Amino acid sequence: MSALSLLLAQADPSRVGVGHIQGGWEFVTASYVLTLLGIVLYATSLWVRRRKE
Amino acid sequence: MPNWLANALLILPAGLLIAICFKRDLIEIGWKVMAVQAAIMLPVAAYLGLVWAPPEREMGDVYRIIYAHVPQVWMALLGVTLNFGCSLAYLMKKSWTADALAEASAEVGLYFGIVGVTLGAIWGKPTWGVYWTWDPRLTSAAVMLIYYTGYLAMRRFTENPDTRATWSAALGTFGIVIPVTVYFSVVWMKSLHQVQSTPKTVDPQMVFALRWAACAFLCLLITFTYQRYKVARAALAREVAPPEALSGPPPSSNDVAKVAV
Amino acid sequence: MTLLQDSPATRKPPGLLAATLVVLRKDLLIEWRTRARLNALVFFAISTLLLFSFALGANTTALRQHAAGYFWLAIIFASILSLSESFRIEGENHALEGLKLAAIDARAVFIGKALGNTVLLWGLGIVLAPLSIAVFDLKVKMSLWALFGIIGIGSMAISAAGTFYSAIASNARARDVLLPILLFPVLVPVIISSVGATALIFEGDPMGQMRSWTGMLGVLNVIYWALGLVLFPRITEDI
Amino acid sequence: MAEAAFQIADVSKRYGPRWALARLTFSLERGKSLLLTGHNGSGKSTLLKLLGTATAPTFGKLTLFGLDAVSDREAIRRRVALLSHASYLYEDLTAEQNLVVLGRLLGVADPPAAARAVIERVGMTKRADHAVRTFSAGMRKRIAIARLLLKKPDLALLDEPFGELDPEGIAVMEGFIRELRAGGTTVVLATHLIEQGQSLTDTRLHLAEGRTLEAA
Repeated sequence: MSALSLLLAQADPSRVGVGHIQGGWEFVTASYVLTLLGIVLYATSLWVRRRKE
Repeated sequence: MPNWLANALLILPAGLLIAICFKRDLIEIGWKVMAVQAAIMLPVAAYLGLVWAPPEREMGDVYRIIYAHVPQVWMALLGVTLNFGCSLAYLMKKSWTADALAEASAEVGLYFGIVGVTLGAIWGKPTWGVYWTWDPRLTSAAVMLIYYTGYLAMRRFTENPDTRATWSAALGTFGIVIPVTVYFSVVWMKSLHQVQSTPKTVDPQMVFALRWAACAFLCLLITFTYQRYKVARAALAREVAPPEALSGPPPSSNDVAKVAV
Repeated sequence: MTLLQDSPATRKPPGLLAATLVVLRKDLLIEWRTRARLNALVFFAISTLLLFSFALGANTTALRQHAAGYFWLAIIFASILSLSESFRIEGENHALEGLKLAAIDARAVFIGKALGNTVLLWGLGIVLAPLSIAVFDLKVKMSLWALFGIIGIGSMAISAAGTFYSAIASNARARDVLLPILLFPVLVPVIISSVGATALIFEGDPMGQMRSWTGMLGVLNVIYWALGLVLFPRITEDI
Repeated sequence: MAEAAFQIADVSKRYGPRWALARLTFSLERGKSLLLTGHNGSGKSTLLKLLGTATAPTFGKLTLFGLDAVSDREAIRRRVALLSHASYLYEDLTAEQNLVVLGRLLGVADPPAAARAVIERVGMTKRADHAVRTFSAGMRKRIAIARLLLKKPDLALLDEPFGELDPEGIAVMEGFIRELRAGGTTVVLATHLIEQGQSLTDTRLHLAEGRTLEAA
């Protein structure tokens, strides 16, 4: 199954043919926030461990 | 935006790495330079990815996840490859530097891998309708995380530093099978994961934003790995006191720990 | 009393191959003397195989379709038991150190033990194969010998990697969790290719894909045996 | 000067963060025998394991019969036998099978015959065909001695050989040690039974906290 046919199956019926996924900003936001959170948390954990040594 | 600019961004980290090979002392300044470069480049990378790059034809704005997802997965693979290199180096010549760097690169690689795989799952929801598509690349990347969790667990569970170093070097060397599996899993199992597109077929703005993000995360990887290396090194220094510390006047009960054999 | 005309000076220590055979023979002898354990292993694999039907519901079509996968999963789960057992006996009374001090080549220990595990898994597969064919209602489109061959080379790959990881895991704390966590990830390509090849045996091979799966298994065997051979002496140095 | 059976030059051994042996220097002539004394954890067993090449020194140089303990390990292992706390026996094999495996690895001419001969020497013929799992601690010790006899080493390292033995067993063990010595084997004996040990050896090395306190 190709990626395209799956995409079409998932898309809103009225948009079939346009092939666009509209919106989805919440997923983008979630990704970037998660990345930021990861960096902050990991940096903090490294800083704490460096302090302990 | 010309691509030479994106390539030029790599000159600083690459140059620093080469310089450090010749002059070890540079590393203390070097990591700070990397930290600053990461701190400057990451917000810009977010701007480039979220605003500056145009929406994609098929996936609209959702595709912007790749500017966070792809570079972090690359960094995970880079960390694991670095771990392989250090493991091999340790097997050739016993060195605590190689051992500590192997530990650091495994953990940092694991960190980027966890974030990268999670973002991959988030990416799956709007594009394929489910978080987990059982896409071979996603799944094999997740399996890779399990392996390196096991690697770090083994290190935690082994008290003797010499044994721990040898075993983890062996695990790290054998572990090269796994990133190779991640890479080829798509070929072995017909998959819906995007086959890597070459820069030529994609909008140059997208290529530039991705390269910028990759460079930013590379600087972050170097910073994190070096800091983690310092932690590992300090722990080793505590465990592996040189025998000179034992020389001198008659033994007292606290200068040599009692040993059960 | 003197021991024949034997003295250390006149002894001829065995070469790599002979030493390998000593280890293999010893391992098989131990397996034979503890047949009860061996039986338990077979029944463990059989029960794994049967439990898939409960996990999936009694859906005959689905079970038949994925039979090759269930078959290999049963073997791989059982391999965890046999592999950790294989180094548990070496850990008792530090027997592995005893072998080492008898001036054995560590590579002989690796090849011997990995071959011993291969024989065990292969035997298990051969017992399990007809059973799977019966309970999953499979048709063997290609020959049964081809199936046994695939089980053989699949077992070799599992045993090579497994012997290496078991040597480490059995000497670390938390050994029972460590072995599967480390071993399963490297076995992913073995699972893909063995299941691929086995499925072709059951469903026929109109596209001629068999060669690529067996080729992949062959390459994996070369990689795992080579890595094990090089790394095993290092990891057993300090046990 | 007679050839040295072993030379320990500034050897330290670390187990994890603990130093089991710290900067030890000592050597022993061939044919002599050494009594190793010290409290539990003083490094006796570690020293014996190092001499037996069961483990390698962390720092320092160790030579046995003029061979380096790290690079010439294989050659040394053929000439040295270690009677350790661990019996090195496979629990699921019989006493005879255990010895046959060892005999094959050593390249003994007729492994089964040699195995039976040494089993007879240690008085275990009746139990030769029983699995080691069924043996008592004293019987395991006897089979462990049989392993040592089968090897016929130039250097015998005995770690607490009298432990787990009844008075009769101790007397038998003493006999074996005297016999080994008479046959020209260098013996290193670590034991808590100092008087017994002294009657069997020429020199004494007392270890405390991984260091020499006195060598007499």
